[in-house]
Amino acid sequence: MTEGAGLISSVTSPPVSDRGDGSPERDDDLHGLNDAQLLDIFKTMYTIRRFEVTMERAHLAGDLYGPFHSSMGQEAIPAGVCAALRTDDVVTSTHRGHGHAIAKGAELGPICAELWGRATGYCGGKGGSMHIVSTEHGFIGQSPIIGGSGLLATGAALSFDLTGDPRVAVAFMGDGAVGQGVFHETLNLAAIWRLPAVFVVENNGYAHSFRADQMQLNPDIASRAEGYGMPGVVVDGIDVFSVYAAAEAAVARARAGDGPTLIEAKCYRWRGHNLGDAEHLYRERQEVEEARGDDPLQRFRQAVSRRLEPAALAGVEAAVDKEIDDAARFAAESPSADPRTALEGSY
Amino acid sequence: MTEGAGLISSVTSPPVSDRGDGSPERDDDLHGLNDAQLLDIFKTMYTIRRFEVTMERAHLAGDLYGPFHSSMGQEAIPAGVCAALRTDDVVTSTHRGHGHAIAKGAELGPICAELWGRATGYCGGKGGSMHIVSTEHGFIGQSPIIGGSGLLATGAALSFDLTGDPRVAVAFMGDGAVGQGVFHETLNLAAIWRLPAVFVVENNGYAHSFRADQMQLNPDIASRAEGYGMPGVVVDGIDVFSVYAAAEAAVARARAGDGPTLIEAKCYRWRGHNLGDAEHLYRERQEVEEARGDDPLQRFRQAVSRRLEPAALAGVEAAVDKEIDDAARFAAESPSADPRTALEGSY
Amino acid sequence: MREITFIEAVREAQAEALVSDDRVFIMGQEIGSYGGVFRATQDFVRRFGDHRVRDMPIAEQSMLGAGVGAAVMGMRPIVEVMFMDFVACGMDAIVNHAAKMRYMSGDQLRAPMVIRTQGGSGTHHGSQHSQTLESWFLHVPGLAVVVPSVPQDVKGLFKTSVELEHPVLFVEHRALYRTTGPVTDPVAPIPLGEGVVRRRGEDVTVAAVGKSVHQALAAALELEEEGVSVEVIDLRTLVPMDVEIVLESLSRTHRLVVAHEAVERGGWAGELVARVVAEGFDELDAPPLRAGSKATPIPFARELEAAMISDERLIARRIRESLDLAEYPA
Amino acid sequence: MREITFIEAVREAQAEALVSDDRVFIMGQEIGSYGGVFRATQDFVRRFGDHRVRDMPIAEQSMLGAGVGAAVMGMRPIVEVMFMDFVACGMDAIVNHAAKMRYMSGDQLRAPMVIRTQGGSGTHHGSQHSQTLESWFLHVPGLAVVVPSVPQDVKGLFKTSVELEHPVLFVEHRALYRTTGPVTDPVAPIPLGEGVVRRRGEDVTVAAVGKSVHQALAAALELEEEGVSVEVIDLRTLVPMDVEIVLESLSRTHRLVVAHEAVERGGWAGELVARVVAEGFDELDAPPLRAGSKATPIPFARELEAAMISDERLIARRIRESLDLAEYPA
Ligand SMILES: Cc1ncc(C[n+]2csc(CCOP(=O)(O)OP(=O)(O)O)c2C)c(N)n1
Ligand SMILES: Cc1ncc(C[n+]2csc(CCOP(=O)(O)OP(=O)(O)O)c2C)c(N)n1
Ligand SMILES: [Mg+2]
Ligand SMILES: [Mg+2]
Repeated sequence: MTEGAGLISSVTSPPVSDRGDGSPERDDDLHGLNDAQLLDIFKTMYTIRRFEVTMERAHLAGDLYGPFHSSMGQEAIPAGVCAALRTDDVVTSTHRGHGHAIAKGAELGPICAELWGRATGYCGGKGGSMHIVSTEHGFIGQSPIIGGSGLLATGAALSFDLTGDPRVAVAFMGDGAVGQGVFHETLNLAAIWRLPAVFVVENNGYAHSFRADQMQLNPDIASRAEGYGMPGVVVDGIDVFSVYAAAEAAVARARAGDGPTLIEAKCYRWRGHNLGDAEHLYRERQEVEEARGDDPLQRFRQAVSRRLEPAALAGVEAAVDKEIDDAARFAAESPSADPRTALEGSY
Repeated sequence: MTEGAGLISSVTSPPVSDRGDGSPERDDDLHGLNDAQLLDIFKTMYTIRRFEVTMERAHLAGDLYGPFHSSMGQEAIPAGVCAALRTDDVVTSTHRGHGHAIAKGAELGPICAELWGRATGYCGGKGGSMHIVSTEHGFIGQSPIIGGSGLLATGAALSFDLTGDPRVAVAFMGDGAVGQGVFHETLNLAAIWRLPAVFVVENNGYAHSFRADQMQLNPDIASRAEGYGMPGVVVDGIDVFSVYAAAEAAVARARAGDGPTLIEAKCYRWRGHNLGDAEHLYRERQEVEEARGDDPLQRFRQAVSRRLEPAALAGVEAAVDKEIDDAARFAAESPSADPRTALEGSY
Repeated sequence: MREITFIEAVREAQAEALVSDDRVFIMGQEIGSYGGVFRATQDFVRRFGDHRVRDMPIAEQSMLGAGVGAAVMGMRPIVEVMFMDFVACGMDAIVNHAAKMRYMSGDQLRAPMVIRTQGGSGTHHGSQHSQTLESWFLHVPGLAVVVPSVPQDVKGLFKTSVELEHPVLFVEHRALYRTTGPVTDPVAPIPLGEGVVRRRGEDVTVAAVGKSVHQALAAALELEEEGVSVEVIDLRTLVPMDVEIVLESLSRTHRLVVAHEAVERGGWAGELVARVVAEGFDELDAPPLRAGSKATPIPFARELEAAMISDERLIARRIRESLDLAEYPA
Repeated sequence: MREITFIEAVREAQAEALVSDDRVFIMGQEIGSYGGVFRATQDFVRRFGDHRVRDMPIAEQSMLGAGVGAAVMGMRPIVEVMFMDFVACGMDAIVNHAAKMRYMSGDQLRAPMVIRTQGGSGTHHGSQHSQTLESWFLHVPGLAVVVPSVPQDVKGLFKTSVELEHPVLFVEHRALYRTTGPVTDPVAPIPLGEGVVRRRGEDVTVAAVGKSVHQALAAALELEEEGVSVEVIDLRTLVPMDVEIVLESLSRTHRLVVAHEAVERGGWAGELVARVVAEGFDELDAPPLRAGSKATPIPFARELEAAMISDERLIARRIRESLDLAEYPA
């Protein structure tokens, strides 16, 4: 926890690459997480991974349609952040939101069914992959309009502030959001109103083909925080424990009424921007291979190797594999979206 | 010049209030300006002051209509900045733009006539007080949409960059603009593209009734610059020499291809937000009186007292008085806007 | 009955909402100590606290977007966009977020919020501060559009708006702020989508909202002297739009003029005409005509504005054209 | 003649503008090394350099606003808004700045720029990535609105657009990108405001733009088998709008259907209907009807989209209604 707090309080936390061989090794108590919690985190990360792999295949097989944005390689961020949240805290997300929905606890069946455009999907097929919502789990909306997730989370945080509700709102955003004016407006508003919000920028190095380092002159997005008068922190987004620690401190700060935090989680987008992306136009295969060498799931395994039996993890994997197969089957076997609902819910 | 450069290169230049009794006293060579230049600067400041006073009276007398935003008390900023510009450099402005138009060299007659809504006005009466344009003088537009002036100047700077034209674009903005998302977008774009732009925020303490210190947690707007990777500087906006020095350095930097600068000029809005503003609702008379004790014109007089004869200044005053009377008469005697033009120029 | 000004009605409507519903709060610029640039929130900070009456930086997109976020969590935000022209600065929050939330979430999220704004010509604020833009929002499914013309309706429509389970764009014309009208105490909620006949007439029907209703009434008076009897319908809301009341009127007058200050090209009058023609073609003895502003930005100078803006003279002219007393177009 | 795809036409049009006019440059997201998400700028960085083909951060308002600023200084920006839905993020720059510059400056400033964007349904991008929003811009004086339907027109209209002394909104439907059509070499500029008859017919006129033109042609084929002869007019531009060509056609067919994928409520079909009715009332044997989409956001699932979107089935249905072969509304 102390390390987390340390990270949070400083914008100038050392860049990921300078930190030697990762924080977990330096933190034998694994941030105070007990075995059940560790398994939960692993389950989340593994579920996201399997989900993306499975849906991608389904898409390639023609079972799914519409755009598809995989969050493979970024699993540690939603897993770490959401481990620091309560069910009634809320999360908003982007076009790349499957991982966030899963980490916040949304159920796989209705998520899958939504991707499949089925009546049993969370939104009855009206939303699709980029608009999953599960209010029940505090997953209150994706906005594929870049910058939109910050708007929604700021508003949710405002509602908590107005009602004195000790809940926290987290916005997941991509590095691309930092170019948008609303990013600035939103962070500034949250800062001056001391809203219980946490802004998590998943800096995966690219906004589609646009490199994060082309977008601004500063190397760290978290450095923006200072301008708004809020703490900004850079974390290694491959390391779920660093993410968790930073999130825990930020969430505690928000819940205590001390205002928002900007967390920049450095990571890498393993897949193309979307399925079918012509990646070769802007990055080398080599670069992707190298980045994939640093796998958040592997890092986790290493970190917990002295605490958890391989069998425990294998048990989680087997359970998740089945859950995802079930969910995909549920979706595939569900009735199509009902055309009679098409004209309902508007005005 | 050294002081100017010093200011420019540091975001952490001391706040105005810590600077003792003003920089001019510390700078006997008056920033290298010769007598003719000093008189020019004085003329600009005095013209703006007289213009605002005269128009305000005309408005109260019912000769003018529409909203009216006086820049009284802020004269040193346009005067200092524009003294550092060439005629073919360009300036964009806000709702509070008379001073900027005058400082950039636009002629008083057509400015007045535009305020009067006459056919002889710069825009033939289509623009009014908030939309004066004189392309001939590089005064390329006011935008009373807060944040708009930054957009236009950034675009103008982009055009210089594209054509390799060694000109500079300056955006005057109010402190209120800093809340807007476009402020952020604009500065970031200008920074990453190293555009020849200078952003001058006149921090007059208020966005209408909203105090500048409510708008953000940081005391200095210039501190935002660091986030964009450009120099930011705070200057005493009452002191035309500090403004000039900062502007000169920023303009030189821009012209040399080294990119934009953010200048925050601290000042005070002497008048209500607009004519008829219910100022008492948000500020004490006392506060205004105190601020008015620190008059940019008086400061100038003091600073030049060892260099210029009072008679020289009086001569400028007399000439300006006449010019403004002439301009007002020109406006009043000009034909009304021509209704036949009302449907021209759109699409 | 009590006579109050239009702006007093706006103020009372908002205050009553704040009093009766904890979920209601307000965001906007100058709404705090200043009480609103048009006095719509005068004294509100003292009465309701700066927590619920939130003065804020100039940042329309996030103001409206935060409204959406708060609304989906159960609040009832009132967001004041100071001039209607500035909705352009917050269009994404309104169109892509507020209006679509309920539908695209399969009704899991709702964004009930009132976006109050004012616009219109006549005060010489120039091209960027005088527009009448409500027509855009007919084309944005998911949003109600309300344009009251009298104090009683301000209060009655606001009550309904603040309780609607959808976002509402509530549009005021600033030239009406000082006009007065009688109000009942209390004012009953007025359902959205119910127009009202403001004046009975036999020869021509004029349909309008907001300030144009008053201009239509003035034109009707003028034409009365020429022996023409004009029926004036105040639609009151544009979404939903009470086409039935217009069709009913046409079954008696058989002639229609639709009046709005908004630019005629692409304005909502086209929608009404298209619906009336589709649903009541056989009732029409003459082509329905529109009295909207010419397709230019709003100029500053009086003489120029008069040459392009829709006003009672233009409405009167269109009425005459509709009766073949003058030649269209002009 | 050469056959090329629609997207090739867009690419050639832009490349030719870059070649022939130094003032032209392009801004947008993914337009650089990626060559545009729909390949509209493929290979452009190599050919024209990243100075003139400027990939940029996601920041629509400042992208469009910087376009305005550059245009007033004499450049000819082409700004690509990746999805039409995102114009909502840059509305202020378009509406309050680009469109008004020339007028409100008394013609001292001009903002000639082409704002290219694409939209429409059919790819299941969901509510925030599928809208058809050109209708808003009819209501924005100062702006031309161009919606081509075939490669030849893309090139001819683009040429005129890039030289117009006003800003132009150039709208593409992404479902057309892979369609092909013949092009002349070179393509002559096509004046804005000139529609074209795509198919001669005697019984009903259908007016449309963009993808809906193709759907109208498909509907016409279907109805031909039922013995109905449909004339199809491609307006090509919405501002200016060629009402004359429609009136001329009506003088022969006396029946009109206006088709667009945009939501019917508040869409541009209302404008055309209102003008046709005002100017050609006596020609009409039946009420002009509109075939636009239902007033909902665009849902993700195929079955839902099919239930609300305007398509050739709806157009065919409206044609039948217009001929009294079916009952309106449905
Ligand atoms: C306002 C807006 N502009 C442009 C786009 C197109 N777009 C979709 S995703 C994307 C890149 C986003 O990058 P980032 O925010 O880093 O998220 P990532 O895809 O890397 O998760 C862009 C430009 C959009 N969705 N919204
Ligand atoms: C986008 C937008 N929102 C709100 C307004 C209303 N408004 C006009 S001036 C003003 C205050 C501007 O303050 P500042 O930028 O500090 O300039 P100053 O008036 O102090 O010169 C406001 C809120 C506006 N013109 N534009
Ligand atoms: Mg990214
Ligand atoms: Mg100010």
